[in-house]
Amino acid sequence: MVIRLLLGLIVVVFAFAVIRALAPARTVLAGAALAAGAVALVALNPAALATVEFWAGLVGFAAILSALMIVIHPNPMVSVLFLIVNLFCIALFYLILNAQFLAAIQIIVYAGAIMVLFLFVVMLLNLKAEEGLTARGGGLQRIGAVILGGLFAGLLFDAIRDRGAQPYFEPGSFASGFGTARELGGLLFTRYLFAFEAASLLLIAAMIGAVILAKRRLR
Amino acid sequence: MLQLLWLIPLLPLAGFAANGLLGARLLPRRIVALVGCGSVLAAFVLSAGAVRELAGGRFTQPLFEWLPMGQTPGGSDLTVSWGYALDPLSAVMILVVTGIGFLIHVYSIGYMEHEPRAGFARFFAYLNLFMAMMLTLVLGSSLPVVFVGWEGVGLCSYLLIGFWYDRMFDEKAKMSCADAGRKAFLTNRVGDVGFVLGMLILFGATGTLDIQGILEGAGSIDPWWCGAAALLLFLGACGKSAQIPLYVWLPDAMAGPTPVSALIHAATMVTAGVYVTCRMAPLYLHAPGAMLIVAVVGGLTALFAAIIGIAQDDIKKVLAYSTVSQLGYMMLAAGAGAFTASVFHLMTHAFFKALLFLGAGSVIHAMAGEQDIRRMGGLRRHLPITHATFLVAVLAIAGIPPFAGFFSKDEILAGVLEMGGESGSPVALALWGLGILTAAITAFYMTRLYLLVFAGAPRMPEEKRHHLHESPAVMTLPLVVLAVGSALAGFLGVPEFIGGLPNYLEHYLAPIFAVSGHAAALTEQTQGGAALSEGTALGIALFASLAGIASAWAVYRRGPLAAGPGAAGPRGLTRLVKGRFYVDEAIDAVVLAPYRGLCRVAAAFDERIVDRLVNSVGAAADLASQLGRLAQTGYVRNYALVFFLGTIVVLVFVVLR
Amino acid sequence: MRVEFFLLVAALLFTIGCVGVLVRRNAIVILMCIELMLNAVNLTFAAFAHESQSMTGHVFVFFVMTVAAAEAAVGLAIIIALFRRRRTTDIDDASLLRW
Amino acid sequence: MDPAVARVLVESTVKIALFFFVVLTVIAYMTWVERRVSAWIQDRRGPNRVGPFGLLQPLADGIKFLFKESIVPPHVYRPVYLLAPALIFIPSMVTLSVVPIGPAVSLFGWNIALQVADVDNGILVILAFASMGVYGIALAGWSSQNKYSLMGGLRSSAQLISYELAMGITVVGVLMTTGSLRLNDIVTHQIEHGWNVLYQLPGFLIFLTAAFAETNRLPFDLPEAETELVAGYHTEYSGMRFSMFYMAEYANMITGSALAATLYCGGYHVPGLHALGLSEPVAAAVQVLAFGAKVAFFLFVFVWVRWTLPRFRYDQLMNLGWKALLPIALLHLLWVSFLVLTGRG
Repeated sequence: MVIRLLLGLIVVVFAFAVIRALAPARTVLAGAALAAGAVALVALNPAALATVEFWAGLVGFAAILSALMIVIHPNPMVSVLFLIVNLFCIALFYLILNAQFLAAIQIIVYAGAIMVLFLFVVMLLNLKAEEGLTARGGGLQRIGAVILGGLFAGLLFDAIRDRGAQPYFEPGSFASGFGTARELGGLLFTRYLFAFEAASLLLIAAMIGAVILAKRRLR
Repeated sequence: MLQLLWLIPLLPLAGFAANGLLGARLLPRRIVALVGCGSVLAAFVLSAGAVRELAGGRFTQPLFEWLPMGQTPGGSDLTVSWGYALDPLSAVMILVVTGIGFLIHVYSIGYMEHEPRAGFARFFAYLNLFMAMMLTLVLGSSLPVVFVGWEGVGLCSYLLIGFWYDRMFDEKAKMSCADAGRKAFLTNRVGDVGFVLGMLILFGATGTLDIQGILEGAGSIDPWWCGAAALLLFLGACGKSAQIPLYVWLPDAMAGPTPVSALIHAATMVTAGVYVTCRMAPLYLHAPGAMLIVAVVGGLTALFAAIIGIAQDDIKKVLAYSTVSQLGYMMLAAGAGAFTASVFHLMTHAFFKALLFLGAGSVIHAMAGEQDIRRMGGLRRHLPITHATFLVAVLAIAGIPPFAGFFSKDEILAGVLEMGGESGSPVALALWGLGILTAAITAFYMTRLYLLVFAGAPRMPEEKRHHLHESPAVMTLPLVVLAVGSALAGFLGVPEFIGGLPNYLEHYLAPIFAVSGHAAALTEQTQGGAALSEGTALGIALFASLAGIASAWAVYRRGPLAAGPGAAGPRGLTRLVKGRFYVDEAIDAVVLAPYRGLCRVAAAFDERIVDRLVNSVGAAADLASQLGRLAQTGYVRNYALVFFLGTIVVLVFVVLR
Repeated sequence: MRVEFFLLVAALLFTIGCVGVLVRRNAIVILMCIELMLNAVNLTFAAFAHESQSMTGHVFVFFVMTVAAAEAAVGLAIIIALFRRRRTTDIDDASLLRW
Repeated sequence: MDPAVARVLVESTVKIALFFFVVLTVIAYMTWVERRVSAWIQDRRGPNRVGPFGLLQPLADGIKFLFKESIVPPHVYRPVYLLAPALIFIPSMVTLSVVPIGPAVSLFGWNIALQVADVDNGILVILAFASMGVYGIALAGWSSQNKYSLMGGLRSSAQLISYELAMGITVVGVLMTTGSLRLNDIVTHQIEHGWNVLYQLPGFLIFLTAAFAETNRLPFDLPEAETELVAGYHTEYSGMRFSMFYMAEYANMITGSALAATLYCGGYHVPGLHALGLSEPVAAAVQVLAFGAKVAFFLFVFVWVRWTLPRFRYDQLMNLGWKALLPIALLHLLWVSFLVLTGRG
């Protein structure tokens, strides 16, 4: 158990160390590494192209890499871009998980709306790169954060490991309706109607709140 | 009229309320004076009517339940009700109080004319309050009510002594008028403790606080308790009536305006002690020991104060000490069982002492505040009325017939002799001697006072002499009235053996002082006659007075400069006397110094220990928060980190369970 | 393939998001890290939905997205307001809670 | 490799190749069309030297662009700066790839859908990638590290978001009537019930306006308003990269036109075609041509409007987007739902 925890800790710390070594100067290099890995794998086993595992693994790697870049990169704009990449990766995961509708709205809502908002704000405030993550605020904070993160990851791994073996699944083996807009809409407007309305109220509230907050001065 | 008894104390109280609340701002002087005097006059009229209607009986007027205290297991009711009672004794008192009080109110109008309006109103408000309280004291039907009045008059005396709280009273002693007031108040507190304790003892013994009830039950009280109660009450009386050793406040009470000295510290309040003693007469009759002590103390006080009085140079101080000595006289009478005489003297003294003070006030008024008799003299020509009235008063107090003092003093001495009985017990004779001696000394220093003030050549500086003027009618009128009073009041109690007039007062007061059988028996026993025939005694007393006057005349005829002991720097006994036997200093050394030391210790303890403890508690809290605030970096990230840590801890419990 | 794969990826993403929130000082980046965490959770939901063949998970994802949108809008508005006052988005400069 | 996979691979590659060839050609000739039409509108001649009617002009331009030196200013944020032009292309291409240009035909014994990708959630894909269009411009503007460019980027991002809303809502109207997200279903539904434009004229107009805004063309070309911002987001670009922005604009135009045709004007539908009783391939060809004609018409409208209308002021743009189009679109949505309820449309 403890070993597994330590393992998770080491994994994360190592990952951070590596990326800090490479990034932000050579962000391209990370992508290159990704591509190289993929190519190597295909070269070894062309049949892998047809397997879900190959693509899932590729996407997963990209996702984690981009996530790390978000955290590592001092430039907010770059973080935004990598977050977009990450969101796309997750959208792809949704596709693999037979959730086409989720994938679609993932891109529409996140990539299309939210991230544009972030982009817009970053441009509006015209933010420069954060003057080094090593600025004041204490190394303790950062080190503690990383260590705690390692522990956390280790715990999660442990919990996942302990779920016990679940059967494999075939992405194709599904009722035709699964994951389509029609199904989801059915649920939303029957069982989760109240929650749905509540969500709409939440959005309105958020909208008004945002307007009030961002207004230069109220009348 | 009798039913309006409750109104008598209430009227001055209303006056107090009116002047106190509105006087300073709204009412003009005229109205203030009108209210002040009017209320008292009304009270006087009411009292007169009530007394006429009373016709020597006894009338009680319970008003409302004041302190409902349930019942004893025995079933007797403990409730104290607020009520008034009128009987011959209190009748005499209220007449004296309201009558003289009214005159002095009138006098004050003139005396206080130079006061600013606010002070004027304040003065009359206080005076009225005093009247109300004094009447409550006199009329109270139960001890607590009396005590309320008792404390009330104490308060008023404090307020009025300190009336000019911003002025210096005694430059040498660095004593301000406020200090004088405080001194009076505190000294009285000592007595009041005794009063309260006595009250409680009686309550415990008889189960009631109603005076009548107590007096009726007095016979059944254990003699020890009885004596204790009597002595404790007497302690209170000492406080109010300025007996040894608590007399020290009275001379300093002269810091107040002269009318106040006249009203409160001569005529009325200081006699409260005597009044209560007489009121409690049956109780004392059951405690002969206590009575003896009363007599002794009274006698000693009389002589002691008289001696001091000789050497005083301040006109009011002289009068003050004479007051003390006269009060001693009354106490002596009370102690000797001659309550009638005591009350008689109380009354006459009220007249002539008030007169003396008012006269002195008039003099001071004329002299623009000068009080030192060594700088006076020859005022005879300038203040004829004052001079005449003052002379009457002097003769009265010196005991020259037919003035009031003669009769009352004589009756007291007679009473003392009677106490001694046929054989004449040495104590009684000694006390009688004291009385005679006091009489002589009194005559001496009063004559001295008179001569130094009015006779001889003027000794005041030139410019003062031009200002000299007789006081306005509003001041002289009361003088005249009082002079008449002090000239004739004596005829209310002419001793039988002289004949001519019946002894009105004795007959009037008889029902009170012949209550229980025991007392009757005691009086029987004393009635038997005295060691000396009354005639002889009277002669001796009269001779003593004349001797006093003569010697004084001899010494001071040509003014103080020729005065033997008074002139050259005081020596020996004179010095002692001038220093008032250094009683104040003695009390200071014996009582106050240790007390101050104790206070200092207590203060040190408070600062060093208590405060430090409290502060250290605060400091501890401060320190704790100083440490705690380090956790508050204000950086959200730090909080988030801790939050994350907590999450992980929880997760550990969930996952690794 | 096993669901665990997605779960592990999600766990890693979530952890990275957490660490990002703790490490970064730029409020906008922090907001983004929060979005990242939300996405990780969404991924987990989708994976479980797939495993248990029920679309309830999808519904949850939907709602999480709604909340995320609202959160982003308000958060950015706050950041803009903050920027107007202090000319910075460094949360350490907004440390008025400090003693 | 089993034949199914192989066939998918082959078919896709062929389609994609064809797709790109066609689109790029059209883009190239759109430049010529634009210049000729503008000339015609302004009563000029326009390019007529290179080849007959100057038909080879685009080729010449392409070559010129290729040989121009492409300068990368030192102050730009390089990775993004390089990425941006490519990003601009992707959304329009992806969007276009789901549009059916004709009915499924059987060729060489294979049943081929005339469409690069037949996606179930076609509409969603369109919306998704339409919303992606902003990134290229915004990033280009930002990475240029230059005030004008930044302003351009800001404007475009704000503008695109604003008009997407209206656009999306109108599209929702379309898919409500259809009850499906597949573009093929939408077309067939129109074939059966008549074109959507007949029932949803306001929606159609809003869609068109939004399309103009999405393509950053006049009267909505504030991101590159030369009178205010030099050249907006592509101020710092030169050579081939600049031309990519240029081409991307036309690509967007094509996408917009294709969508307008598909969603509202019956796609490849030709009224009364079946009455002629042509053989299937011929009919398919006719329909493809018809689709092309519709797209061409809309492209012409784009050009026409550009050379007719003046540019909006920025606040006018925002007001139009938020205070006019959005409410109208919502009302229109109500109207459409009414239609759906009453079974018509």
